[in-house]
Amino acid sequence: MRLLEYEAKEIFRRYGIRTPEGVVCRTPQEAREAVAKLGSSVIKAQVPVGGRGLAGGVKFAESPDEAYRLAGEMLSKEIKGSRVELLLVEKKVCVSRELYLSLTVDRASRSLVYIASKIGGVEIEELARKNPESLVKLNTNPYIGFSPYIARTIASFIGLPAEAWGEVERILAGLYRIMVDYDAELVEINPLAVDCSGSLIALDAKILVDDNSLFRHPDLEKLKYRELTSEERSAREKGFTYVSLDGYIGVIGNGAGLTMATMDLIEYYGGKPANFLDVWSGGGASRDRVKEAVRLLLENPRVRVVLVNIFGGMTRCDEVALGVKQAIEETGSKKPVVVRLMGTNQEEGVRILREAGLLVYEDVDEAVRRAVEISRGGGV
Amino acid sequence: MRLLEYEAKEIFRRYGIRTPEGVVCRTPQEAREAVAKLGSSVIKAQVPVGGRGLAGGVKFAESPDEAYRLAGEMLSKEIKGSRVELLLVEKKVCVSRELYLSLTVDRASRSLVYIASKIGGVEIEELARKNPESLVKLNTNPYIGFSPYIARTIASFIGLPAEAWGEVERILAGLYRIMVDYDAELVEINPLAVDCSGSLIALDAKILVDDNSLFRHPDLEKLKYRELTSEERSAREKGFTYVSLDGYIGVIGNGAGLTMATMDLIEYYGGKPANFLDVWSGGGASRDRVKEAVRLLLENPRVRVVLVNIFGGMTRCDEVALGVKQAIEETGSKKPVVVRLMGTNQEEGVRILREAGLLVYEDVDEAVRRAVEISRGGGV
Amino acid sequence: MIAGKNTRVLVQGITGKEGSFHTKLMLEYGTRIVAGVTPGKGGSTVHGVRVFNTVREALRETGGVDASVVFVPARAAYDAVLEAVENDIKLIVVVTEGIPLLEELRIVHYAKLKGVTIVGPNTPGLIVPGETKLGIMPANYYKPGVVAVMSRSGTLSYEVAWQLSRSGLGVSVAIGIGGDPVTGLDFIEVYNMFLEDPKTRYVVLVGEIGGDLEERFAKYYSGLAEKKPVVAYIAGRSAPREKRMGHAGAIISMGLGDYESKVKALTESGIPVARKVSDIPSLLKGLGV
Amino acid sequence: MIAGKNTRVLVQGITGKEGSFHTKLMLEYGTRIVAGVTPGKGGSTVHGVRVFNTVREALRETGGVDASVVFVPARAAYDAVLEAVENDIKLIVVVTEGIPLLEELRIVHYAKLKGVTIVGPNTPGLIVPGETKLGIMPANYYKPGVVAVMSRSGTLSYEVAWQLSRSGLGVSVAIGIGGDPVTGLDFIEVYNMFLEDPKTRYVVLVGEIGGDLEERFAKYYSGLAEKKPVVAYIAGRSAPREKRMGHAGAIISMGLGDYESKVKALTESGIPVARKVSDIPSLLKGLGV
Repeated sequence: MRLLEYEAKEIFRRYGIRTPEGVVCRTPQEAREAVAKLGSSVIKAQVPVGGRGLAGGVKFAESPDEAYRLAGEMLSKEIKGSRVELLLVEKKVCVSRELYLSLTVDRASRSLVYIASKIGGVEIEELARKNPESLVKLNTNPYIGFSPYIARTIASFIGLPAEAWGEVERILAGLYRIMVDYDAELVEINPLAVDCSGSLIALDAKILVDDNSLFRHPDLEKLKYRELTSEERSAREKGFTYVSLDGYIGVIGNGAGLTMATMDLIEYYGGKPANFLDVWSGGGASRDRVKEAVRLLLENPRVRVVLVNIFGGMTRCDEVALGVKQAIEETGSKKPVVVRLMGTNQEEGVRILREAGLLVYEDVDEAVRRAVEISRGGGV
Repeated sequence: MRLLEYEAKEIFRRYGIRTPEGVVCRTPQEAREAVAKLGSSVIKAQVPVGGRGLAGGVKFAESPDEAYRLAGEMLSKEIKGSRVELLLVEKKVCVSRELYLSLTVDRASRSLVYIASKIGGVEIEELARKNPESLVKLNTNPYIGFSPYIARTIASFIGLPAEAWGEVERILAGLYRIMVDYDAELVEINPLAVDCSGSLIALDAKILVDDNSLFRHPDLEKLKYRELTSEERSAREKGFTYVSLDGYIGVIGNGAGLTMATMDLIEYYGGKPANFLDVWSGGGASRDRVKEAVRLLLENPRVRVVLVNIFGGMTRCDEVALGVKQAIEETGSKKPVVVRLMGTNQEEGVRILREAGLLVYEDVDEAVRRAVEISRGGGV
Repeated sequence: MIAGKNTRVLVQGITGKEGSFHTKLMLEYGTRIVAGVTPGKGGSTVHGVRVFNTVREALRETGGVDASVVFVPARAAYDAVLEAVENDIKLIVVVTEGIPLLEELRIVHYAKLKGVTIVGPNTPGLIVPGETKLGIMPANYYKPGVVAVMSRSGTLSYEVAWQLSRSGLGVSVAIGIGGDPVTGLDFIEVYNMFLEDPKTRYVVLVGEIGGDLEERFAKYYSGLAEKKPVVAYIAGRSAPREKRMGHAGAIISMGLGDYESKVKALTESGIPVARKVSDIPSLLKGLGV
Repeated sequence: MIAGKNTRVLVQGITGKEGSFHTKLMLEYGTRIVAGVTPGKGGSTVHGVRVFNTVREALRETGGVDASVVFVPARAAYDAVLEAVENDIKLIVVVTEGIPLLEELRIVHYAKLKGVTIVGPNTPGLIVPGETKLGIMPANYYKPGVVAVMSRSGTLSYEVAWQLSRSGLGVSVAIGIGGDPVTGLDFIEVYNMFLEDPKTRYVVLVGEIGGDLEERFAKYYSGLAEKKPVVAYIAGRSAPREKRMGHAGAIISMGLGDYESKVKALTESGIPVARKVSDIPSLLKGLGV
């Protein structure tokens, strides 16, 4: 889960990382008052997505009136699917240099990795592509995290004077403590500015919290669906891993890989998936979960046909079959449902579905081809 | 440095480890009042040495008057060279079982090690000898320290019911946090009692703090000479590693091993060392340090002859020679001084000492034999 | 191979719903499960397997094990795996899904330093058809054969195994490396095990979008002098960018991990990529072995 | 041997008083010091050796090193050694005395897991007479010869080396394992290095009271099929119990580590123990080689 900039900055300050003076605003009037108090400011849309600058989510205001106008424009926007409801108005900082700093997980070495760059304000992916020589990466043992040599190595690489090393040390130690205390996957300062007095200040702040650790952070857990569409949110609240897509064939699978492969196969045979829905959740797919999943898709108006693809490991096919059957009975939907069923108690599952008059296949290609046909108006 | 029991117990309580209700007393009257309040109690001398029980430092008092009497006796005692100035009066605990728990450093595996025993109240050395099957040792990575499986393993080994596992977990986690927060070498609870209600309670408490880490603990650092004799204390305050012995040949060496070997050689040739004094302290022995060391021994009435044995690595012989010479000049002492000098700038050092009329040797056996001879009344 | 008929197995979390269910299936398959652990349940039995409170007791009472399969719930899994590592179990299959990332990272990093092999977390485990199964895959879809399967996903690898089995090629060994961003094994390490395995003649890599495991494998593979031929399948061609598709591992970001990048890297290294799972057997046969 | 003529050496803490002094002596001895590190002093030189701010820069600019000698003060030593370990330096000689115990324990434990050899802490270092010196011992007392010396103490080992040198036996290599309770190497590990060294024909073990390093070595030695003969000397016969004699390591406690226990263990394993240092050469010669 991605924290909003202002939330991440609150945390930064608590860990001794300096950020610009700022005010969180909900209305153009609040933005006007903020700029009246702060002077020249930057107004930033608080949305849990990247790349908001290009999407008009970052503007400079020289006067309170300009702030009022810009805030009004921004608060009526949607940025990459997220409605803008909050703005962060921050006093403009005199900047002499922009840098990049982050701490994240390096999959390849199974380590934590500090990444720093002499160039800030650019997305790290782009930096890695265009200016790899501006970057330094330092792997560190995840039990150790920060040690002062890391700060010296980074400060020396970036070319900061020795007077600034202590500040770099405090910031990097802070990143590690934030990562541990908030179970973050990524803590990023981009850009980290050297201000005109030579001090370091975080102009932006990004914290991604590990979803698997949210149980330890009840205050964050309640925010966890905020970056989702309402359709996704209601599916997630039912416990499914769900992503909305723009097609018309509803997809239910067990396991992320199998569900993606099912979507891919729909495209291969010329159809368009309406969603990704993985019923799996650790302990296998129970009857009730399958029922809820099928209901969700039957009730989705974009969905012309529901394709269920279950290859059971922990999942038992008879339970799946009963879930599908009950969903259809309870909704009374006439929408066609195609089921591919393999695994534990397969015979019993097939029997239940056949008795309910559903299309059941063992071969996944056949099942997908049939679903695509139906979605194009082919008979059931 | 060893904390006193009551100091260690204060720390224990802060880390969630239960200890008996108690009062620290300085006078028999305070002990009387404490027992009047607590009822049947145990009175324990607060001295930084082990084995006080056999030395009369632990007594039970059933009544305030008995407490007054026992406290009076104890406060007039010296236990293993330590004057008893403080008593801990603790309410007697109803005990159903006594156990042993500690966390320390395992040299062989370069790990931390949790040690637990089904038998408590006995010294661990004796336990290891007599009841090794009552002990369990669990090594743990010093970056990880405690993890709950350690508590389960120990609790299960000791045979505590599952209801008590949570308590064991809290105590063992506490030992590790104490070790880290106080830079301890050893944190020990012996005995840890199961009280008559089945709860765990620390009847005694031992924390040894690493001397090399005292700079991080200014409140503890000021206590660091408390367990030394006054002679040792004044030498340590001058920065020497010093141990008083009961002989009459003053020994100064550089490096602990060489100084011990010099003592051993004195005994080999029939003499008795008066002390262990290592002038080394990291950066080699400077002129002033040598001067102070020689002065200290010249002024010690037990010392009949001073033997200086320097084999220089970081230490420069010319500096040593000047230090020895100045000490003699400044004290005006007529006590004989025998010097064995090897190492960096040796020729210059030898010249300085010969000019001052001192006995200088290259061969350590010769130097020691000469010092022993002189101590027995042989001429200089 | 990493495990076989004689591998002595411990099951951690054996009394839980999944642990107990899959212990039964593993025993039926012939896996030599010699002990189970569930704290507080010591003294009981599960499908005839003795249960202990701690790994230490289990090892003392049964004379040691070669591997552990972990079904312990996510919140306690770190501690359970650490317990196995510190008790010198050299192969640990972590079925558990949803372990906090930092705990996962720490235990995987530490196990690697200690020379302990972790399969997973979030893995269906491993199977050597006809010999042993340390995990949860439906064994009846794995017929003994000549193709080794390494996979990031669970159910999708069952599908692949089934296609191989019904095509007559069969499976020599299948290892799920796990669907999380951090895993004990990567494709390179698993492939090196397959190179040592006399029964394995071909390898199927089942990847998915996200991360750069496939790209790193492709690079490694292209530099090898001696190799066993590999066919790949990558799931997620139709998935949108920057959305997490179920697996924490399956997110495309940092300019890494999209479908095209993986297919390009694999193809350029001489690894054919199947457009659909059912094409895998014919691609393998087309390699002309 | 662990180091030789061609060993490329980094000095950490090179601009300090000790670091600079001993860099000069090492260079004079012929040690190939290729770089130094002192944070904030990058760009300067010490006796002609280039100084860098960080180990990473030193390695990049000089093409790598085989070993580092650390003179960094105790409070910063942990971080400096960690910096060397994480930059993959495989041999680290830690001269620094007085490092906090838990930091010492952590870094030594971690280095061992990573396969990095730490000599020390609190060691005079190591010398291969006539080839190289990574440390602070007075080299003129070490004549090339056939006896390897392993020691817990510093100056006492110089004394031993001198006795060997003037007796004509000479020193093939001398390693100070360090005087602290926790060290990177123990006598067993150092002895195994000596077994591999063609120049070494005899070994002298210089021990002292405290700990059980000598007892563990004796036990190990007695179980060896092929060995090079060992003579031991143990300091501290006259030291009282439960008093710390300078070295943090030299305290007798936990029923371990008294003089008699060590002498008994060594003698029973067939290792003669010299009553005084000057007896060592004749004991060696008495072994009749």
